[in-house]
Amino acid sequence: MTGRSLLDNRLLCGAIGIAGLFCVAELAGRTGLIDPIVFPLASTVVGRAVELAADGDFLADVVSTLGAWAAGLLLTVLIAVPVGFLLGTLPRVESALRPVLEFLRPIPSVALIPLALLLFSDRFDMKVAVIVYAAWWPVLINTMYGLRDVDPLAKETLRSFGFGPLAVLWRVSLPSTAPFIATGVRLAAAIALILAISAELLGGGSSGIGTFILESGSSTDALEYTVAATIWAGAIGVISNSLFTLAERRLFHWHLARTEGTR
Amino acid sequence: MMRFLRALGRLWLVPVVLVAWEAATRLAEDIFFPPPTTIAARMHEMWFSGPAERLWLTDAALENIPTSVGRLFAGWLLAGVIGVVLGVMLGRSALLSRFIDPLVQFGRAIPPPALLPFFLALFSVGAQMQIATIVFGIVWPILLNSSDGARHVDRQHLETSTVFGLSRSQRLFWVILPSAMPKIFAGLRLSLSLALILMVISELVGSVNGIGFQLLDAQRSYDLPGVWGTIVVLGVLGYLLNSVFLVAERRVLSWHRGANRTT
Amino acid sequence: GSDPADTAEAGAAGGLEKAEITIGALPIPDSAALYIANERGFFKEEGLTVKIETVQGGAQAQQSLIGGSLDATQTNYVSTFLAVSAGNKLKIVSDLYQATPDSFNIMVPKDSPIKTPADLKGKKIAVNSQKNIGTLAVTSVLKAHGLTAEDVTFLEFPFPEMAGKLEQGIVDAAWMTEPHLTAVQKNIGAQKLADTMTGPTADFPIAGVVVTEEFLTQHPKTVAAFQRGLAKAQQIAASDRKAVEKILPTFTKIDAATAAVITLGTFPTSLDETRLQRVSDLMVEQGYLKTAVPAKSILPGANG
Amino acid sequence: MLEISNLTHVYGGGPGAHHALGGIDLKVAQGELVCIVGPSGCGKSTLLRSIAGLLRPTGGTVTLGGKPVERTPDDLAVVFQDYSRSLFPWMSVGDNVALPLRRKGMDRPRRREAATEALEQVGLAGAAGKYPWQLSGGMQQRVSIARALAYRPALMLMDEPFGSVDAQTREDLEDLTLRVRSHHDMTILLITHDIDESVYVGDRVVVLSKAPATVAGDLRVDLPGPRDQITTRENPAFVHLRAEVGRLVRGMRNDPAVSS
Amino acid sequence: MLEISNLTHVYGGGPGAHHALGGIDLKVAQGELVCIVGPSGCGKSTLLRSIAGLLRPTGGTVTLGGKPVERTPDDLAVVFQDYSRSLFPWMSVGDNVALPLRRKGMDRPRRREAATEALEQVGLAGAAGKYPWQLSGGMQQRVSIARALAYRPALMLMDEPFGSVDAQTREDLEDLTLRVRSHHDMTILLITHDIDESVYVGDRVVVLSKAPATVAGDLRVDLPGPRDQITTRENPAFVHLRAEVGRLVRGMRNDPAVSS
Ligand SMILES: Nc1ncnc2c1ncn2[C@@H]1O[C@H](COP(=O)(O)OP(=O)(O)OP(=O)(O)O)[C@@H](O)[C@H]1O
Ligand SMILES: Nc1ncnc2c1ncn2[C@@H]1O[C@H](COP(=O)(O)OP(=O)(O)OP(=O)(O)O)[C@@H](O)[C@H]1O
Ligand SMILES: [Mg+2]
Ligand SMILES: [Mg+2]
Repeated sequence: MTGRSLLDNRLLCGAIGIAGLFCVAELAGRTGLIDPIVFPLASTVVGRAVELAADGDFLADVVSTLGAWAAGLLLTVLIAVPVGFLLGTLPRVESALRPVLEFLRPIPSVALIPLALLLFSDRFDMKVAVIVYAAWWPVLINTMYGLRDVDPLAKETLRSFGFGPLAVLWRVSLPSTAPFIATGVRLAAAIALILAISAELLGGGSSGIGTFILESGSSTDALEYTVAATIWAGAIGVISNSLFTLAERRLFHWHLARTEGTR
Repeated sequence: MMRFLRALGRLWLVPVVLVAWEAATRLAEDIFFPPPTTIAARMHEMWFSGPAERLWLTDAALENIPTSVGRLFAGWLLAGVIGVVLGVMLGRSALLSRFIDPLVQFGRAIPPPALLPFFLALFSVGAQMQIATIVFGIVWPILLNSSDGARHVDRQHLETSTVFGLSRSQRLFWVILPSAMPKIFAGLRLSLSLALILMVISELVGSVNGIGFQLLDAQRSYDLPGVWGTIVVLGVLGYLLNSVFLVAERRVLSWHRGANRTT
Repeated sequence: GSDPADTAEAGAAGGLEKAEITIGALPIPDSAALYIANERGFFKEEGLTVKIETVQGGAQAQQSLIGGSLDATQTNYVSTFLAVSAGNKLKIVSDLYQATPDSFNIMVPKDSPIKTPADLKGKKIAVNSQKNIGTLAVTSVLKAHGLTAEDVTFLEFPFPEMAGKLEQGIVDAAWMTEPHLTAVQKNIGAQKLADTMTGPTADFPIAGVVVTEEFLTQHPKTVAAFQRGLAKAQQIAASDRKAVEKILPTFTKIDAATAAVITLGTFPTSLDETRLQRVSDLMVEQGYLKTAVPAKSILPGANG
Repeated sequence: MLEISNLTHVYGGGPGAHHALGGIDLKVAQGELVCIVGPSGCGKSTLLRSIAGLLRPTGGTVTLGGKPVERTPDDLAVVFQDYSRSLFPWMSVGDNVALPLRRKGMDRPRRREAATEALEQVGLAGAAGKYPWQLSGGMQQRVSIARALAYRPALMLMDEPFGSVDAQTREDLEDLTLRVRSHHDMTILLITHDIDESVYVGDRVVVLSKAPATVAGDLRVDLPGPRDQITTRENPAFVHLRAEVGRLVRGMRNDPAVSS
Repeated sequence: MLEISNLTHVYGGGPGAHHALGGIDLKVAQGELVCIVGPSGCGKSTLLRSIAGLLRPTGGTVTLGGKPVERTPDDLAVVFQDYSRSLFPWMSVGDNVALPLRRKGMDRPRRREAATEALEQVGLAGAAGKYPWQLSGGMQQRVSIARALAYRPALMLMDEPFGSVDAQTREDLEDLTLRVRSHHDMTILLITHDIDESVYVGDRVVVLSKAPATVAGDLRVDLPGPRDQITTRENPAFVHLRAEVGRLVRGMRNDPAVSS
């Protein structure tokens, strides 16, 4: 392999990037920049994270969190995209709802989760509700902003052939907005994961990454466990994002071709 | 004057929602869901019962709200700069993105509260650590949307700038950034509300003032009207910030609205 | 959960209104008896299935009680009194944990200039939660040395991070409990400044099991069965330290070696009104409660 | 069939307002092919968009078959001047052509068949599976013509439809348009800058003045049909008309569009 | 000045690959104006994009002033076929024209002056403050011509630059191009579909065959200068050349682009 083709290898480059971060973190610990008592060494934490991979209970926690994550994300997309289209195409409705929406947007999870605990008797429902609440904003906003970017001539073309507003929405606005909505979904995916873990952390439960962190709270090594679990969250983020990117590349090849996508 | 009245007219939904909220909570008589009037009374007591020469703001209001909002702005601006710079770099450089992208995806999926100890270790308690937390939590929508915008610049626009020999910086400032601007603005708008949320989260540990501290304090004292009052303050702040943001956006993106208007 | 379906099941399960309950517990030594009872089948003997879920703290657990995702939960008494005074209708059905000397101490770094609690004036003290047992207990120590709560600043940090905060100098002292007390002495050589469970807080009640009043009135037999099962476990925990040491690593991340050396509180075998009243009185004295809440009102039997 | 009376349109408002149409009156009979010529920027596309109901004119009326045009009329097809932007990049060329046929209630195989046929007619037999951005400019323009032709509308509006193709293809497309028109009894409005073309394909040539546009001339083209690229263009009447239109167009521009 | 030898380009790969350029050889001397004509979709724009360094050809070489073109050469201006997408919608028309002049190290007032002058030359005196999307198609095309002219490049590539303007404006723009060329010693490659135009403005007319494109004819235009719209077009040599080019273009298309 030549140097050039090595640099073309995404997996290799990504691994080098991650390894670089690891080395920097380890060095910061070793040189005393960050006292290992205050924040554990990178190697310790990664060791713990690797140990966890063999821990059946923890893997069950991961699966449980992923379940709520997937359900929440799916529901998010199903709700946010249509609402985004509604608000994006009906400016009057949007400006009427705006004060309420903008009021709701900055409510933090620490305030939200206790309320959700009051309202839901089922933990899974509670998690999904909290995820949808927090994760739907990026999809909503990206949908609304994406709609503004639709080429008016493309819409007029379809209108001139006698298609109604719904058909224009479905056949022009949706496909041309889709790539930007997808970016919103990728944003939402990470937020959903964060909220799933936070809901388990604040709301308790019997399984989930957040519950795992809770349970380790009694340990004197709690910080190590927390950070190790966090690394797992990050890894899940990287993997899910790669899957999304892969799907986007297949679905939106036309978009890349037209816009000189740098790959 | 007319414009002011028209702007006021757009808020018609607010009283409707308030009345419905009041009615619902009065009927439910749940101590966890106090009626808005009770919340307002508590808010008045907490923040707005001060002397007239200080605009009726109490000590608590003057101590907590400006500090929090200050951190919020610092965090948001910093995140804006970092997000746009890094996002555009990742969007335009395939090589860089191959190395850095996994790190970004990794960081994105990490729950910001889990990193509080890390930032505490780096910056110790205080504004620095809180701003770091805010930046870390809200930079992702800006970063992702900027990189999406920078990556998908119309090919013909890039070719035009190549052909006329625009320098790298000219190309960046006159072609890539303006073209990505609508998407960047979507990210900035998302982050603004997220900044409020992260502001609260950053004030949860080791803090002695701020809106988040007050929220926590109210939660700990079972002061439910106080909890709701803080949520209302956050919501109102969110709405106000967003309104100002939209005014700025309308100026910067006026070309975009014009170019994509359909008749 | 108190819908008719639950009640219908009850007939089959030896007359209990609800044969399966979910209880929230914190992964700390306080709740050891719950796990002992489950492990040794004490609840099963009563015809009860108890599912234990981990919770983050008293406040959230109480919200889960009201929302219905939990039927009962472990909670500390300070939170309970605060909740009741705010209008929640809660009942304590079992006592779980009580302080012993040296179970909750104020710690200072190795070479700290702070030698007595009186030196804490103007200093920062880490507690795990604002307005809770920690601040209450520390304040009572401060009072004994002529200071008030206003003379210090309480900062909130999770127990596991306190060692780092002491080391970094972010706080000058930290109110800690086991197993962190043992660890902080070993890891950074921190020293005990004061035991906070002396004088007015000696043998202070820490944690118990709470249900909503509604749950209690609708499921009296279930609650009774639960109480009986737990009482047996409390008995064992109180008398057999080894049993506690053995159960700890199963529901916490405290390993066996640590479990063997840490200072444990005691596991009371009965609910005692006068002891609980001390919590309320101290809270009134320090302004946590505006009016006294009679302990009787949060015990079963009294309709408050 | 189409009646336009006193149509005016002003873009924007205030001091920067631009008066694009200054009162246009025009009648087009069923089955007629009317060519519209006029200086660049005079308002031809604006007029066309008003007829298509894509733009609400600030004054005057457009009626189609007796009914005022409020929204886009049924059975209409438009070939846009900016053809490349009016093709959907996420669809293959074949799908782009077939899409409007859904409105006609055709089933999938028939849509596909009609699209293939229309693409063949414009000389793009093999291109159905490609994407618009894989085609040259002239090919894209022909796709958008194929899309309009396949739709077989009652009224067809064409905005400089043959501007990007070579001379030979242009002639072929002109003949194709004439043929399709007579087969399917379409009414066609065709904007063009090529004066020869306007006379060759048009039943009438309408000349617009510079902005604000008004009708500066309306010439009936009385040439024997069927027209033929060689004989028609050699016809003295053709040569005369062409000069006439040319004179009118030039007359419109009393100030030079390009300074010398 | 410009030397192209055995240039080939294949789009894509595998069975769907499209051979656009099939070995093109061409030499253009300093100051020459070469017109390129050829059937639609033959590869003219592809050739132009290879010369501009926007596309890496799959074979052959392009050298400019002795140096092989690897990346976009300095001192180059292009008028794109898809002019509307090559204007920046976020800038006023004036700024669009002035932007490339930053490269020339002009200060702000001089840039503005040059832009205004170029816009005037193409007949858009008052349009500097408008945005591109407020202009008609032909006006947008003229803006992109003005941008290229104001830049005063050593090499100018124009891809159907006058396709969307009326006949009169077209003639004016042709003359403007000729004038600017002789004043500033530019080398110009101009793609056009108008055979008359190619003979009128060109020093040479290069005819490309259909895809894969090769040079099918290379005619020197020996007409007396300075050219004039009326006298030149009446010159028998002009009429002869025009017929010659027409014959060549038609000969390229042994299969019909448009079926009859
Ligand atoms: N969205 C708009 N806002 C403001 N002015 C506009 C807008 N669209 C068009 N105009 C103006 O209206 C006039 C007529 O435009 P139109 O597109 O109808 O011209 P046209 O006759 O089609 O010209 P061309 O032959 O160049 O395509 C132009 O001067 C143009 O500047
Ligand atoms: N990105 C691409 N992918 C695949 N094929 C392409 C691509 N771009 C162009 N082609 C093909 O290459 C051929 C030549 O295209 P080009 O744009 O050079 O033609 P042209 O001579 O400029 O035609 P026109 O006069 O219609 O503009 C066309 O057949 C086209 O389908
Ligand atoms: Mg037009
Ligand atoms: Mg071309």
